Amino acid sequence: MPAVVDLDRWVAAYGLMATIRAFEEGVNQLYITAKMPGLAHLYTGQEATAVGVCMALGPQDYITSTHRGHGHCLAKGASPDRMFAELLGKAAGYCKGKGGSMHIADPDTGNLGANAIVGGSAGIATGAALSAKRLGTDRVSVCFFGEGALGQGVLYEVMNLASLWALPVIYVCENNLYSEYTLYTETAAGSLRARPEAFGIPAWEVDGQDVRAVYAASVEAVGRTRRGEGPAALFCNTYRYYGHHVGDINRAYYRSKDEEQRWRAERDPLAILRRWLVEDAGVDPSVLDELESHAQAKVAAGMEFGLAAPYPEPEEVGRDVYA
Amino acid sequence: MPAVVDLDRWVAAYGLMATIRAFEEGVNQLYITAKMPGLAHLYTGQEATAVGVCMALGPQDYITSTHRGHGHCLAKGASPDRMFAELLGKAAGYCKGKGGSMHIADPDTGNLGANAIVGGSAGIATGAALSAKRLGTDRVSVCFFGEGALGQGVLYEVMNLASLWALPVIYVCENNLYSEYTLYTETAAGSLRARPEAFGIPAWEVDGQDVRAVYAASVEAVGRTRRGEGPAALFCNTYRYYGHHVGDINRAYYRSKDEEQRWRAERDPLAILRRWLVEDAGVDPSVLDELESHAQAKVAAGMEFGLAAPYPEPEEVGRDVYA
Amino acid sequence: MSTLRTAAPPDTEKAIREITFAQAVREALAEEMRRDPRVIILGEDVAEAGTPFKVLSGLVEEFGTDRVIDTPISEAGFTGIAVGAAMTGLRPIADIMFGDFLTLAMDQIVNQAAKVHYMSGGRLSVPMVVRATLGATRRSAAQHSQSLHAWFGHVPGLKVVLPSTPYDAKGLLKTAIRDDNPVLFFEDKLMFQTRGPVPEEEYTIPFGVADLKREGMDVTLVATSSMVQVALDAALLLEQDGISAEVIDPRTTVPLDAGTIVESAKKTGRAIVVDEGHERYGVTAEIASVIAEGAFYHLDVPVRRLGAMDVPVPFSPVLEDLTVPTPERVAAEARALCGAPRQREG
Amino acid sequence: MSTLRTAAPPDTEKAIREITFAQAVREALAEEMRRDPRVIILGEDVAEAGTPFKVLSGLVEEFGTDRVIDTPISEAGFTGIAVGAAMTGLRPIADIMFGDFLTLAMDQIVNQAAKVHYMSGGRLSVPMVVRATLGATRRSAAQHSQSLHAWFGHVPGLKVVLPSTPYDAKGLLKTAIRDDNPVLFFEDKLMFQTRGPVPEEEYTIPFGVADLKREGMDVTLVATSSMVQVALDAALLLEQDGISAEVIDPRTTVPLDAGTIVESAKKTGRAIVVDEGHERYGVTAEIASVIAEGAFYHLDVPVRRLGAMDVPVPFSPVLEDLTVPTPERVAAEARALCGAPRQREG
Ligand SMILES: Cc1ncc(C[n+]2csc(CCOP(=O)(O)OP(=O)(O)O)c2C)c(N)n1
Ligand SMILES: Cc1ncc(C[n+]2csc(CCOP(=O)(O)OP(=O)(O)O)c2C)c(N)n1
Ligand SMILES: [Mg+2]
Ligand SMILES: [Mg+2]
Repeated sequence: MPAVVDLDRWVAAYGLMATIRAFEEGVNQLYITAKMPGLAHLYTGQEATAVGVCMALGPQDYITSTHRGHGHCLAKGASPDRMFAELLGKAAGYCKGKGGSMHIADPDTGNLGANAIVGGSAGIATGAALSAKRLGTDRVSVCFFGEGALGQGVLYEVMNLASLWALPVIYVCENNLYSEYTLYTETAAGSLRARPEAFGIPAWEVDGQDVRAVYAASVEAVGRTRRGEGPAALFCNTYRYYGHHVGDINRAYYRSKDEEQRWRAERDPLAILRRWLVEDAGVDPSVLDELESHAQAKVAAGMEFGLAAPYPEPEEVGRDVYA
Repeated sequence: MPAVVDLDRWVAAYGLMATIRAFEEGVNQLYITAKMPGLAHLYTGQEATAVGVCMALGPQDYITSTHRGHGHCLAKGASPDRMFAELLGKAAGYCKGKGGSMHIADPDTGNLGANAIVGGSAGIATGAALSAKRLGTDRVSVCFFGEGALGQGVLYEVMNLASLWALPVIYVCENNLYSEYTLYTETAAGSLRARPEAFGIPAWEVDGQDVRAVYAASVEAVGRTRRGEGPAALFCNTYRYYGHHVGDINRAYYRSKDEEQRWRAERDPLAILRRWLVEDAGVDPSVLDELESHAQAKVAAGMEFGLAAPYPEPEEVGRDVYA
Repeated sequence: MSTLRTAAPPDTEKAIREITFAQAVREALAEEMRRDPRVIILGEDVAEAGTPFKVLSGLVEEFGTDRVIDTPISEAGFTGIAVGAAMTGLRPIADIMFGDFLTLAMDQIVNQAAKVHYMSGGRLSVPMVVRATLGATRRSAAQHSQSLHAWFGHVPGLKVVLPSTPYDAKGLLKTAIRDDNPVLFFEDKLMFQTRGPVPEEEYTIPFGVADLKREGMDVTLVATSSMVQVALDAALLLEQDGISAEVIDPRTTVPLDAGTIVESAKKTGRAIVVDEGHERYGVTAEIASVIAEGAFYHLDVPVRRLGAMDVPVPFSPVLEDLTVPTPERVAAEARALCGAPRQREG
Repeated sequence: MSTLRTAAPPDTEKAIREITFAQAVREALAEEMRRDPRVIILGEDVAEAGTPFKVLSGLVEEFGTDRVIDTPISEAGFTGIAVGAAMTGLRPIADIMFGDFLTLAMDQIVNQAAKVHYMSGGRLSVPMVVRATLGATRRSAAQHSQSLHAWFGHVPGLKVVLPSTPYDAKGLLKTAIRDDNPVLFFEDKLMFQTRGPVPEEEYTIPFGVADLKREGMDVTLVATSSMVQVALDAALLLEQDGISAEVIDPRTTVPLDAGTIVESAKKTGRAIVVDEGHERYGVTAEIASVIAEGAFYHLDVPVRRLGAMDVPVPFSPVLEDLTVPTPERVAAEARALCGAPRQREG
């Protein structure tokens, strides 16, 4: 009975978004308590995008991710324990600790990797779509990127190619308004969605804080693409709650506390979904509370695992340079 | 009296187009007779574009050119003798013979250089526009490129920047249908003019074989740009009569003799201008015939100069590496 | 040394047919594409045109446009697509028409292809080949004449191949295509029409095995790609002066067969390294320092380096010809090392 | 040698103030921007943010957004614009946040900026500076930790600067901005907060003049950028073993002060070259071969090279720390060269 199926789906989506939220809180704690090497770029506030898009994908579908990639990684099916291990540089990490936050990859769940080069994964995602087409699988490939990547020419090179060859790739732009410390209007001229459209790629623009809207658009885009009708583009309007990275504490010079507050108060993706589940779908709030505490518990356990896990052996430094 | 002024302008334009035509015939002869080192990419057939655009520019304005750059170079004011010397690797060449056909530059006439990297001069032209704006001159900068350069991402990077900063640069795309041996529809998805437009850059599309149409659009684009209203784009539909380069003799596998014949017979830029001058503007054909023989004589003399000119001294090889 | 013997064309009674370097490359591609349907080619004008050098002529007719794929002028784009395709089940060959255009794909090659295997802890790999060209003296000027292979030797995760004969080209390219790592394969534009013996039978040539192109006693000439023939011609000139030159071709600069190179230098006590890349911070520096360290106690004279002159490649033939090592210059350097009198001018 | 003396902070009675490497860079930029209105800065988050490293903080307040210009994330685009601006009357400084991103601008730097002057027969020039960073051990992993300066030394037409102290950074950057050629200026990310003496008075430091950072008799340590302090620390360790190490900092790898380096090696008879770029086909190869050739008859032992390990930079701290030369490793190599017993472990 679809209605129920649907309900389960949205309840599960809530749990997944809560897990991402809890995971990033954990990462921030690790940073603040100086337990994590280096920096990390938190996904908090953008949960609905990763979850809404990945809900429309199958486990065999591919994604490529960014420096702000923990949400994509979890949404595609990775588990917090090995992710924490990776962020902490431990041997049990998804990449043996060699990649870290900016390079987490998990081929088993179709995640071809985060990328520390802005726009750097556009070619990889498009190439994965070429493989899908040549090998005759029905896989689709999703390229997640921030609006800052719209400055990189390679994005347009591969959009042109994907359109020419009708490749099953979907370009998902998460417009969280800022690239580092600069508002997107200062770095992007003209119209964002006109760019893929200029290459003959249809584009959808959605409220990135409403997971149901993101999912609906993704289903359309994925369906079209999987049917062999060529690439699609999706623009999700969203916001990052924290700084560009965990160390970006004083942000007043590029955005106001008030702006941050308004997004948290009025546009929070979990609150928006919760309201709909409770008020429109009649879900008992306690169900959602339970999902949240479950998410927190899972994340806490994952962090424990990561902290307790051993570092790689020194010999590992010379391994995996060549296959 | 404008009408007359206009007439002089078009008669002069005819002479310039005839000079470019004659120059390229000369280059082809040098190749066929094995007197020229390397290869050259002939501009024959596209004369109306370089001439129509450069007529709308002042001597102080900048252009950047391409591997198919002889026409741009002449249209901006360079003279055949030193150009031939350059193509022949002689010390008297515009670049002391160090640049050759693909790198001819003549700062005195505002030509910042041909470029052997497709799309390679987009940054240079845009940077020259930045200089004009910062230094408060009213110079504009024109970036000539073939439609093949639309495949290069850097073009979109600089279009975005030029639009954001309202730089006085005009992107002139000469669509001669082919990039090397491939029809543009096989390498360009979507709409060509939608690309600059996506970055907020207005675009004109004109018949590149009609120098008056090219000029009219250029005057509009240049005027707007010089007034500080930002960059513009111009798409000129044209055709190259010869092969991709002088050595590209057997072309049947990528375009038909019939197609070539039709362009030469029906769409020749000199014939189109001549018809208008004679039939609509009442110019005596002998005037134009004289311009042609004068052009041929100038080119012949220039070739003589180039052939007779000495090669650079061996010490030159180590000079000009650093300023 | 057996390592060296593996490199020479197999001894056989019946005369070995001669084909051009371009044909050898084409045969390697065709054989591997027949053997493995996952192998595809991406590049500008690679299909009907068979590239401006006609190296690929005929491949699209056999394998179709699904596997021999024309791209727009988008070096970064199609190289990046090749990386992603390699990570997901294909074995792409990206065709970079002129090595100079590698500058446009450096992020894809260096930050992506070279590092994916390591960054993923070995869980992903990038079995791709980047075919590119090198070499000057074609009157193509500064942006179409560079030999940039040294850069890639500096990047862990990449392998770098520099064939100098049709035989080596075929055997090394087949190995490159079967390798599970990103391999940069450089072809000398001027060598495409060079003919040489290439057996009909299937063979491959392992990476990291230098080839003894000529045996000698007095001086070791280590030469790569286009410079191997220059070194062999120099050896003939030296023979007339009674100087016996040994010519060693590393064939791959990564991995580098340091052992064979150093052993030869120990034997002769004199070494010259010749490479068409610019001399400064180039391949000659690495190999010369490997020799200087490894053969330190056996060298009679300092190792000499001969790379391309450190100037952008000029168009004018009279200047361009001064920038690349010639047999005469190599021979002159060798005579100087051997203390033999330099030949009289003219 | 007088060339060396010019490099040291001028002898003066009053104590010289100490400022950080970042402040020294900022001062150089501010002074040159005041002196010459044609100097502009282009880059990502260079204005209000003053770059993620805060090196440029305050400049936009003084010079405005017309001269300190934020760009989109378009390394190729804004570097290309800098090239064109430099050809037409401005003196741009392109800010490449992480040296790893130079891979995106290689065509603009190598095919355009480096060659315009030569290709135009000297009629055009490109007076621009590319400021970039290098250095690992910041836990930034493989795409934010590379030291790619060796590549640019291989490209004629470019100059390459590697300051190792606040004093050198200021003097060399002012020289770079006044140079009429494209200059690659590399700053070690870990050095930004390092303090050192920098006089108030105006000064510049010429390119191609190595600096004697420490005088010694037994072994020459040639070190660049981040490795200069490593070499100095190694020298202290060696002192305890009675080994006197000389530390030479080339400061610019193009032009390279081969004379000073070779003279030192002749004096000590032993040399180690230390650079944070990967060892293979890197800066250590060029300098080691220059020494091996120039000091051939004076060397007691082979020249040793110490570069970064030839692996992509791993994220995990326990692995990353193994990839970069340390004072202990440099000292151990030096002891080996000097035949002194290695220190007992632990
Ligand atoms: C090629 C490149 N240039 C610059 C950077 C430095 N950098 C890291 S993240 C970032 C901003 C990215 O903004 P956006 O794409 O909108 O993603 P967001 O951080 O907002 O998620 C920049 C400039 C980089 N990593 N790669
Ligand atoms: C970056 C780069 N890639 C490839 C080439 C080889 N190439 C030279 S001209 C050309 C075709 C250019 O076509 P177009 O831009 O339409 O100019 P046209 O030749 O038609 O005038 C190509 C692919 C090049 N010079 N530069
Ligand atoms: Mg953003
Ligand atoms: Mg064309």
